[in-house]
Amino acid sequence: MLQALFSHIDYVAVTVLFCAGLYIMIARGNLLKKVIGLNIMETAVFAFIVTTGMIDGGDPPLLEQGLGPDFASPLPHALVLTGIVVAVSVTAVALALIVRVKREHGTIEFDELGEPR
Amino acid sequence: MALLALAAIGVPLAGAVLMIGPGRHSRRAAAAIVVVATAVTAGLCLLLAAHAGAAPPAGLTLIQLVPPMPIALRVDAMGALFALTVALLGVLATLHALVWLREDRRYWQYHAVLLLCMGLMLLVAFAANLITLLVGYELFSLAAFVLIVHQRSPKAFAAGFKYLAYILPASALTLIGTVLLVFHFGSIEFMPGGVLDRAIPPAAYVAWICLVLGFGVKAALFPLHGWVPDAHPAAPAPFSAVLSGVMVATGSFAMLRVLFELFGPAALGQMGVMPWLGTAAGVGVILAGVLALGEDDLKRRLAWSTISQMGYVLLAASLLDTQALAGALAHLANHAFIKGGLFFCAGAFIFSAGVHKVSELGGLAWRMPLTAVVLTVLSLALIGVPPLSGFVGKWMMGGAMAADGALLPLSVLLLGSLLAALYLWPVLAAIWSPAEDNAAVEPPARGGGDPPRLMCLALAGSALFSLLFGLAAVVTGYPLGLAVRAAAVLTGGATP
Amino acid sequence: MRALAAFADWPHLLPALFLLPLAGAALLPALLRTRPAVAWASALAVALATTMLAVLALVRLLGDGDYGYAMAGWAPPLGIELRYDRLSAITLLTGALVSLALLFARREMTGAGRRQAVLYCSLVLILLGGMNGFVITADLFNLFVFMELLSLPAYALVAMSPARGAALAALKYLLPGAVSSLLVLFGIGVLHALTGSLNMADVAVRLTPGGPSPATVLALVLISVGLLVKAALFPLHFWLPDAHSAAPGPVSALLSGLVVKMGVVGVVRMFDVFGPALGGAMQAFENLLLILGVLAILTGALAALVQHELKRMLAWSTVANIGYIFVGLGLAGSAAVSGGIAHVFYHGLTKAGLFLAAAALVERTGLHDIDDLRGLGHRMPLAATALSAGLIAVAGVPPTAGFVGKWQIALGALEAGRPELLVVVLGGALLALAYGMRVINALFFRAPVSDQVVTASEAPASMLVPSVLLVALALAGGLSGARVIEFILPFAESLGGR
Amino acid sequence: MGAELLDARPALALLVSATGAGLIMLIGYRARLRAWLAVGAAVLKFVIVWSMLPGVLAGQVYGLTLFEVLPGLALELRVDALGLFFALVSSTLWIPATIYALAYMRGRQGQRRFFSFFALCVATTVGIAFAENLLTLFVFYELLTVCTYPLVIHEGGLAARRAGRRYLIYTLSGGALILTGMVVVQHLAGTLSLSGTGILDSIDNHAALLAIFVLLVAGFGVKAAIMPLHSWLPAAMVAPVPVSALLHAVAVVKAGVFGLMRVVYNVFGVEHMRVLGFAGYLGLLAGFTILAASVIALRQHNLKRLLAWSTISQLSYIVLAISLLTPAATLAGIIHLANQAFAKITMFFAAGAIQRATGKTRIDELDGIGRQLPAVMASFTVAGLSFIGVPLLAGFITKWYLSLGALQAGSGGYMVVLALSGLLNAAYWLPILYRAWFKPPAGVAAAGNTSPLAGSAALSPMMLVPLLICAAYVLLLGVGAEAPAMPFVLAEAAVRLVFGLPGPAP
Repeated sequence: MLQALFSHIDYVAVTVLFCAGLYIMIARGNLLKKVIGLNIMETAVFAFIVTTGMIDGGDPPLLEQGLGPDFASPLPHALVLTGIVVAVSVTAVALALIVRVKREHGTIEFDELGEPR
Repeated sequence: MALLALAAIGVPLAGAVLMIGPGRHSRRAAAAIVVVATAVTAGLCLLLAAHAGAAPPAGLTLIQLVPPMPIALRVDAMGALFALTVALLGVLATLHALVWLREDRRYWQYHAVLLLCMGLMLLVAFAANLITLLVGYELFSLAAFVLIVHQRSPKAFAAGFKYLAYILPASALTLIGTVLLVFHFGSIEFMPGGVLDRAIPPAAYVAWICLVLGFGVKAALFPLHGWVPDAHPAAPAPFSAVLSGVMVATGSFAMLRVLFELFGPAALGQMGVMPWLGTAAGVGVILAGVLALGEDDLKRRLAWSTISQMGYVLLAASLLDTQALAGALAHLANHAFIKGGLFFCAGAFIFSAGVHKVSELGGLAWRMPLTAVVLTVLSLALIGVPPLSGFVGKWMMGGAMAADGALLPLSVLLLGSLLAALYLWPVLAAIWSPAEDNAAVEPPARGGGDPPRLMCLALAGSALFSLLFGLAAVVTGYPLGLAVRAAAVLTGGATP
Repeated sequence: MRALAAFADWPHLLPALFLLPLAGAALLPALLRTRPAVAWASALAVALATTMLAVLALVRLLGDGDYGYAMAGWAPPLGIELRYDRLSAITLLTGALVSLALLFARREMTGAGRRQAVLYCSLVLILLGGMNGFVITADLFNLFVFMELLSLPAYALVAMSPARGAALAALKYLLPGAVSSLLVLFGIGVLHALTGSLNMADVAVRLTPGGPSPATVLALVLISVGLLVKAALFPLHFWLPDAHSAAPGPVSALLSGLVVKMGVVGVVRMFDVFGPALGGAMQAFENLLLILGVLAILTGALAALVQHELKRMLAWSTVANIGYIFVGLGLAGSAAVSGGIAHVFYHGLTKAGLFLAAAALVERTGLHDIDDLRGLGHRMPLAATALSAGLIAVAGVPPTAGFVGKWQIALGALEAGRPELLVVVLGGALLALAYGMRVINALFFRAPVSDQVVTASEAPASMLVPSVLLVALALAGGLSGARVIEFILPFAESLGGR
Repeated sequence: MGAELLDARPALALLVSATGAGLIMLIGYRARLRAWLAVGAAVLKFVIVWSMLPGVLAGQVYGLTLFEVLPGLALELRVDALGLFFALVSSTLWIPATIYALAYMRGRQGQRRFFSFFALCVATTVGIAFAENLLTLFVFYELLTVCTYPLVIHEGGLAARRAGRRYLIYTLSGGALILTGMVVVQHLAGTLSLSGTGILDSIDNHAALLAIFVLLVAGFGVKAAIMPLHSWLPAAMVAPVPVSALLHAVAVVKAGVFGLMRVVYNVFGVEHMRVLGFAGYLGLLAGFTILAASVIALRQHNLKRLLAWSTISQLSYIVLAISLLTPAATLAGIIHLANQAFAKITMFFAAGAIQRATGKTRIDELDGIGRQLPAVMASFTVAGLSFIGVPLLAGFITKWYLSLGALQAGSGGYMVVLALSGLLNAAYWLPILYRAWFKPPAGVAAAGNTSPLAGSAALSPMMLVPLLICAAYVLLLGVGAEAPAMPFVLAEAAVRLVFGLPGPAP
């Protein structure tokens, strides 16, 4: 059991990180903390995607150094870059909304906000 | 021939319509219309009666109610006989009514409905198939209700509702019977010898029962006669004469028509149902006779007597013997005039002497001689004293029963006549009793003399007819001759 | 037609479908920030052009069947491939029509700021571009990008209304939306790890030898949960009522009409990707969708029956209708699937028209509660009639739009040998008619109680024209149901009968 | 059977009153214009429908496809004998109903809306009559509910709303049942067409057939007011008289019964129905309804509620006729559509006239009304006697053929039910006639003045004329059934159609 655990350490780490982020989002009432939790989950997913591109003993996918027979696949990295852009824009919008909520409701504690009329 | 029949029906209906129009305004115009209408109808019926035997019955289809159900007319001996009775009694009743309704404001309504009834009865008489008969019969029943309740008194309404309670189920039964016949035998045209040729399905028994019960109510057959004793006293006198004379006869006429011209004597014999009808009629004769004895109100007594006399007709018919049937038909006609006359006398007593009860009749003869004489003649006729018309029918029926060796019906017939004598004798004894015995009775309301001329005419007419039909029977005799010819047609199927 | 066909052969038709609106959206605020009228006109022009392109694509599809396009010349397995098929045709048309209606309704939306008018137009264009891209992409990651491109303007549009609770509602919409996108990305990552490729068809081919391995099932679960949150299917629908009732009229029309449908399109795409690989397990997934759909119909209809607020009631009705679509998809018979997809089209139009009409009534009188809106039918006859017609159409009374989808789904239920579903499908329709009748009864046959109703005047043309048009289109669509169903059947057969 | 002739007249008949309704709603502000529009639409429709009579009698069938709603399923119109009969009855009745409504509603509020929905209802009724398949029938069936709803609650007020709600609940749930049944039929038979005699012949899956039968009969039974599903009818008496006349005599209830006819004759087919044997239960239910409704009618005090209960009983005559599955019974059922329509509409007009002239609605207030309103009560009497089944009136013919049909079906027991029902009818109609004619008006001296004109003067001729026309028609239906223009000949053609008999039906 332990041996399997260590061989997939990266997957385990990603799952733990993802669950932590999810827990923060659900448990914490403060809107800001929810957004933070969201970001943690996003980093977890990106980490996972990047690690899937790894090939044991593969060279980095750089053309100048001349490529060996097997090299790490560059695709996940490209995906993650776009993912990060998306994640940042979502967070920006969320924060802008939180500012407005604070201005309108005076608080950003979710349970104090009550039913928005 | 059939056109004459159509005219005979049309004239009273036209009279009824006219009555609603001009008749409503002046009493004189109303009187004229009704007299003319009845007279013309009587004339037409006389003509029809004369020709009835000669030409073969010609059919005339008026309208096609629904494909298989034409409203058609046909003149035959039996129809002509019944129509003649209706018409002549109608004339007499109208004469009587003109006097009776002198103060009544709704005279036009009475005359209109009476004419309507006459027209419908003639339709029943000349019906060529069961549907036309049914149409005439049911509309006539409803119209009769209006006349029964003419006086608008609570008692009249009670009698009227009881009458309705009897005839509505009856009409339902007749409808069921008719539909059963149509479904099982296809055609409901009246044909001498009947329609029922092939094997008799069980439904025929059900149809027979439905039709007998249906028509039995109107024919005052024993178990269904409940409404008769109540209806007569409630109805105005002239109408109760028509009621017992002809209306009850319509019931018997319709039953005879259906039994002999749809089922046919052969099938009836085969089905073996006629004894049941005979026993019911016989019990009716005896029971009605006994109850009439105890009845104090004159009109109720006469009503019971009607039930008893009608019992004779059905008793004789149930023997399926030509001569008995002829006797029955003749009695049907004669009885109409006798009982009509008796009711006219009762009406006269009420009209001029205000007397209802038999017990109050003491010594009336001396104040109302003509009415008393007519009453005596008619009573004797009813009992069946030889020279008068009552005797003719009974003699024919009695002879047939003796010939067939049917002793039980014969004994019932004789017992019936005896009972008739028993319940009529007290009436005669009362009116002829010497003056001093009933001095205690205070002078009657209105004058107390004989009724006005018109009413006397009606009385005299009915006495004359019963006398004429009695004597004429021996000579050529309308009613008897027609009856014999009709009976021959019905039973033997041999056209005269 | 031949002239059209000539244009239809233009090779770069597909990318233009989403590039044009996006370009328009970008240029609009830059150039015309100060002149909203011109901005609105140009946005309208761009939307019209996109609709024309969609029609051209349809013509080409009718001409020679489904066709693809390799972005930037890269061959499919490597490059991003666009694939245009009947499902994308249907959803594209719906999207184009509804967004046209949205643009019409601009005045009501941004009564306040001039700048906001321009922003509103560009956001709508971005959303339109995102939708067009989402429907025609054949590449998994591209699907994710377009989904985000679709969701962000939606969050912004919800937040745009001056109403007090708008920002909070937007946030309530954003958080679950973001999490669902993440889940989809996670699933795509797993798929990429398994197959090394991103092109849907290619992934499907590479997955099949592996069979229903746990990793494939994990990928399916992740992606489908993500998409189902977007599609607001029963357990994951909690965000929809709040978001819709708080959002301004036209925006909630957009959300209910389109954004929710994108989730459906995503799930349908997943059928193709995971179908061959999972085989038996796919049957279980379809049954799950079926059960969730049934629950969605019941909760949606019952909740709508008890709602007091008009827009919240319509939101719950959307939940119910989404349930119908997934019941159609879950039954997997060609009739049921075609019914489901037809319902996407019809419900999109009808619900958009309904929300616009409802918005007209609510904004004009400022009253949200149905009982307060009593007697409004006489003061605002056109808007009220459009609302009533829309309600009857959603309920699925025969000649109208809702009937076509429900009839096919009901037939599919019988074909799949599950008569008990018939009760649910038609029971749902009856409940829909019940809450529809409740509103119609209140509008037309009850005496007005609140004074705003008495003083109300007819809705502005900008709100009326789109809603009346959309509802009329829905009724007409209902009458020509046979055409639509015949158009969808080939796709349904290929999807259902794999 | 002539070839299917493509003809615009069915759609035209539909469009005429639909556009009439539209025009009234849009420009019907002045009473005179509204009157002309309403009557014009009714007369035009009457002419169009009657113009198709000779063709259909000659076996011609007119068809027209409107919209292709679903693959293989379209909104399609088709005029066959049965359909034309129903359309004939409703369009003929529509003219007196409109004239009467114009007079009755004068001075009342909301007339524009009232008359536009009033005209719309006849359009949907004709739509039902000409439906070629179950879908078109269902479409117009639901439309009929939608456009009669505002009429039922026209008076406003709590009672009207509650009655309206109950009406909606019953009819809409009925509609849902029909829809479910339709789906199963489409699934099994592959088509919903009503042109053949039985599209479910080849199906032998007993359970499914039973389900279809129960669903469709219950669905249409709601509007045909069969006993367990009837309680909306008396409650709907809240509506103004022309509407209840429309509801009970012409449109709504007849649509329900007509739907039943289509289901039994065209969807299942007579032979298949006999084999399956479901019709027996329907017959028992109808028999029970006839008697129970009549018994309840005995205890009613309000005149209109009595009419409602009498309608429930009379409708079950037709349902019984359908369930007997014999030519004579079918003829009785079809003919009773007309007989009951004319007799019942006469009674409703009379009830309305009495209410309008003297403000009386309860039966025990009707003493001596015969003298005050002789014409009104005369026609009421004709209609009453027709229901009792007196010969020479329309009711007698129905009773005659229904008894014949019962015998043909071998279940003579129903003849007893009919007889009993006739007696019950007498038990609740005769007291009214007795009160009207024989009792002196309350408060007036017994021998008081018979001023017949005092009452009826208050009634405008526009109310009296339709009343008399319908009463005369009841008499005409009873006597002159054979006359060429009479619906009877068409009913026979319909029976030949249903049973596929070449020669004239018995």
